[in-house]
Amino acid sequence: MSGLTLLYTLFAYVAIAVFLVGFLARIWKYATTPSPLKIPLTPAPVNSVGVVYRMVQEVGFFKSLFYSNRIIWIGGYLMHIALLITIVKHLRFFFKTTPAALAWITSFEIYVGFIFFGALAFLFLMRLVIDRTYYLSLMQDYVLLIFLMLIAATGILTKYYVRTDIIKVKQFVMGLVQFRPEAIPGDPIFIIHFTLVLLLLIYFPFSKLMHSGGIFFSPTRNQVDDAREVRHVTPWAVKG
Amino acid sequence: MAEEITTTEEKTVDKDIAALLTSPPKRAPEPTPELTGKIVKPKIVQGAAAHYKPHVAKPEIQEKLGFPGTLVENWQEAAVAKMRELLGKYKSLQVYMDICVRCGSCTDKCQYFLSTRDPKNMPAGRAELFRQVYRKYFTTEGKIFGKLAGAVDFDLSLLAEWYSYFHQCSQCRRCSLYCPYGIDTAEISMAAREIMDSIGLGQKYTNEIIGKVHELGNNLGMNEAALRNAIEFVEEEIEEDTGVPVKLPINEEDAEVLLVTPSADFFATPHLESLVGYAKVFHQAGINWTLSTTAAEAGNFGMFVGSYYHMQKIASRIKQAIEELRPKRLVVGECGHAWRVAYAFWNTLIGPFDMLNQKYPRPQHICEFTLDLINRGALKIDKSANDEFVVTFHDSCNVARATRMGDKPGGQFDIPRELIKAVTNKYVDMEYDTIRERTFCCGGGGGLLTDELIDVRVKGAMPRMQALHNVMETHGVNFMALICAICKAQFTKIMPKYGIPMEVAGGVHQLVGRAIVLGAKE
Amino acid sequence: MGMDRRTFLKLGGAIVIGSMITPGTQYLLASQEKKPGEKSKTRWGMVVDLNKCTGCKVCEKVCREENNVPFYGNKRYDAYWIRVANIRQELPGAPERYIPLLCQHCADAPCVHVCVTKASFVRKDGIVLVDEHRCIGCRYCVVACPYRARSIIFRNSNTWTNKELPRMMIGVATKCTFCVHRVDKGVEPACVEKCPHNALTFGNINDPNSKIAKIIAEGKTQVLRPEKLVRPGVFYKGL
Amino acid sequence: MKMKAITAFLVFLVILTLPFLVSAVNGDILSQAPQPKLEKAKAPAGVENKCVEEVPYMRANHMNILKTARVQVVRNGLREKYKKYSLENCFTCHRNRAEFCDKCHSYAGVEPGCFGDRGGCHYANTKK
Repeated sequence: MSGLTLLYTLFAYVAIAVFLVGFLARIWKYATTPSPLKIPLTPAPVNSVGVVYRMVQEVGFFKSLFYSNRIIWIGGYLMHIALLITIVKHLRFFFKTTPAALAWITSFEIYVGFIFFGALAFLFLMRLVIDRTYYLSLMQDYVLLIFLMLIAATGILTKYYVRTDIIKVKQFVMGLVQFRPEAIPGDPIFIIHFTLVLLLLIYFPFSKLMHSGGIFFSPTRNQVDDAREVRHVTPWAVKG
Repeated sequence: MAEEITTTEEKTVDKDIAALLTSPPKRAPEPTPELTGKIVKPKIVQGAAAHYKPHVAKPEIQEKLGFPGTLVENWQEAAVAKMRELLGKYKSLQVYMDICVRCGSCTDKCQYFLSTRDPKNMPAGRAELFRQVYRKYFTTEGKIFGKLAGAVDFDLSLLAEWYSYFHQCSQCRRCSLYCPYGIDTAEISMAAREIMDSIGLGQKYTNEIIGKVHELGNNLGMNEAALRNAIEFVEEEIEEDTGVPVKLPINEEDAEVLLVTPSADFFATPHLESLVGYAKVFHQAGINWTLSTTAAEAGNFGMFVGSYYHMQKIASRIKQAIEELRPKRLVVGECGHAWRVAYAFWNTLIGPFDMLNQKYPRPQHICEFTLDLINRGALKIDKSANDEFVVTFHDSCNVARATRMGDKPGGQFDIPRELIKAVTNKYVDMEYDTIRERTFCCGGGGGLLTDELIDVRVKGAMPRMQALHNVMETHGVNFMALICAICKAQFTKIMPKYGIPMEVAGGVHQLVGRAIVLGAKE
Repeated sequence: MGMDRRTFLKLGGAIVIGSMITPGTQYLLASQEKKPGEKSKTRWGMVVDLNKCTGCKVCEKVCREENNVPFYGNKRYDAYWIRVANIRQELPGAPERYIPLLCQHCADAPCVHVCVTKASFVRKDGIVLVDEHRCIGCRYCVVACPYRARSIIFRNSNTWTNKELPRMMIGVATKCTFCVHRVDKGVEPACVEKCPHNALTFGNINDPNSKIAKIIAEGKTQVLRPEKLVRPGVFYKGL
Repeated sequence: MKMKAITAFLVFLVILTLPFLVSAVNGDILSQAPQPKLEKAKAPAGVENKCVEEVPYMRANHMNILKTARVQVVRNGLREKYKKYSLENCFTCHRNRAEFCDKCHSYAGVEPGCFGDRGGCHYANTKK
């Protein structure tokens, strides 16, 4: 095993561990922090089926953002959809045999990486152009966008221009998944891509990217509007 | 040399504390925003609203509520400790601290930003004041990168900004509606106010009123005798007007209905007209009802300061009244935040209401109650009594975005409208973006209904005034029906400044009261 | 005519740089396709002598065999690259007449004009082709062609007589290519070669010394539907 | 309340560790990764027993080469120039599509465009 392989195997496990533990710790915190009062944003669904439908609309279509700001919605939605397809596509590196559904999705994607990159650049531009978001933006907002753009750019390079032998990539990744280290492909572009992804994984639980898990715990969206019918009881709030 | 420097530093700090703890200087009122016909997204002007702040509560007010009288010595540690406590107690706060991505969706939605143009009045900008402290003391990111990552020391200048800007939020939740994650700035400003209270920096208006409620049972601070006087006066008025002796029973045991209504209804105009309306409804429907001196206040300012303890303590008076008077039903009068507390929180705070009649919603809004009577034909209505009015309806923020009426989502919009249409002939809605769940706050909610914040209130009312002005021009609207005591107080004060007569604002039950035909039932 | 690796990589490099904007621009690079208004030395064309045609339909058969044109025996699906039509006689007793119809390889081909994906194109030497890798089967070209020369492949084909060429698969438009694989090798199209009556003549119209140019120069040839102004490359004698 | 929190936590746990879990369930944690077999038939007499480019280069870039050759032949008629890179030429050595192409392609989850979605336009010469 070469030094590079050893380094990256360790790096990958550290990054994955930080990501998993950090993400799940946040989720655990969100899930266990009590919400003493009913604060759904009405008009809210009156049963849990309705809540699921509301969450699907929010998570799947960014409904609130759509009614709020159409331009940011276009950029944000394109970016997220492209990201989702990209992640789903990358799953084929993680399963020994590629599931048929995955192969099907992979077969009809057209230049998703470019859409992803373009949407990120658009969002970056919007941050600078609108004076209100320019005022709000912090360093980490720009850093994350640039980070994702770099990941997209290197990914596009490996796919369309400086081809990487993906069989080797898959062997390497399968080795990681099965705790049986394999040699890392020596392609510089791939190594940059991989490094950036691992760094992103490490930063993930400490960043605003936690909105991916957090949105499911937003009380104004996930609560049922049944305050009059069902008594909402939280241990610290209702003694006895 | 070193000593000299220390003294100068101490002096500035002293000055800051002094500036923070003194009430704002008297200023000439700022010019009223012009109504241009459209609500536009303004360019930001930094610090444009920094000089607004409410009076600081005096030590005796603070201590009565169990808060420190003045800013405590180690306020910074105390504030961070309180923040830690609240983060552990409220899921909303913990989640909302983490998940804002600063997308900018909310930035042009707050009425205070639209009129003051101060970026710290953008919902995310306001929450940023809180997040800066959160990042500094609670996140790895903030601990490592500090200022670069937007983590700021909780120092006096930041505290001053907290005090100023968290008292320019009416907790109307309009931002939450438009946020892709539902981040509710009301929750954040409640937490901020609770933290400020816990270190001895309270707002005079709200805290004084909470003290009055604890002491006398209502926001206006009327004792029982004054209350009985006011009610007798109302009875006389009604008899003079109509010749029918309509009674407003007080503290009657075993009545069918206990009506809990904001105390402004006993005293202020146009609130009084709504009380007349309630009385006529009960009288004509022949329902045995009562008011209570124990629960003479539906409002609950404990919500504004985010204090669960005070909210529960205030609400417990209702429970006490129910136990004393043993009514079968509980009805809440026209008040926005009171209805939110009643609808969404009472069941948790003072429930369960096992002793009430389970056939009816517990509690029930007076609009639900009246509309139900009208639909069942229990009231005789003469719509033409309101023919002089072209009516529009202002959805109160708390009712619209935090509660429901009836069984279906959106009943809080439809039921008052149906009620208005049942008692008037001419009804017009305001612009799409300013009604129903998209409604703008009146500008005076959330504890801002105080004279020293008049400039904030005038500016905050701008979007609503704009929409109202437009329908007045196009449809000749001359009556805006309200179901909130704060809205009524705010609009009657603010509208003259925009050149709209104060008589345009009035309660929904004011219209109902005018339209009811009193007398023997057929 | 081989190409060493260096040249290949150079070419690849050019493609990479060119397609930095988006992959796919490689189609437009180093193109041998004909630009509008361009004059070229070679323009392949055909003369059909109707006086010699007996309607034996040998051309149809050899075309199918040469180009794997599918034949299912179902009128709705069958594809034709060349089709021998029977001309209806108005005078009773007049002799039977036949006319072989094929893609006219127009200089201003309307099928190329309407193609959404740029799958249809005109080569520099005048041959109109369909890039079946790009064709999405939208059928605009089928509608646009004034000569009804195009067919859609409605079913996967089992016909695979000439293994040198790909099998035809569902969902593309096809038509006569003048047997481009043969022409590129310097051989005449299969139908021309196999016609038992020598009714078909193939050659370079732009070369005044070629046989075909001389026939056309005689002035006895006509094009089909000249009012369409598409400048066909197929001429008919004795029409 | 507690149950809800645990459920939510478990859902996220499962989603995030799905690749590891699937591998574990498949029971091949310790097994060797499937080595795609690049079975190569003996070249016909007279043909050099060597691929048109270096093997590692071909592994990463064969699709680009095939596509470039395709475009140049179909659209530009450079039939002779690109004969070396034609699919037909590949089939002279790599006769078995299932062993040569499909093994890697299905492992990587990529459908080859040559035979793929239209069902096999160019898949004849592999038959022995």
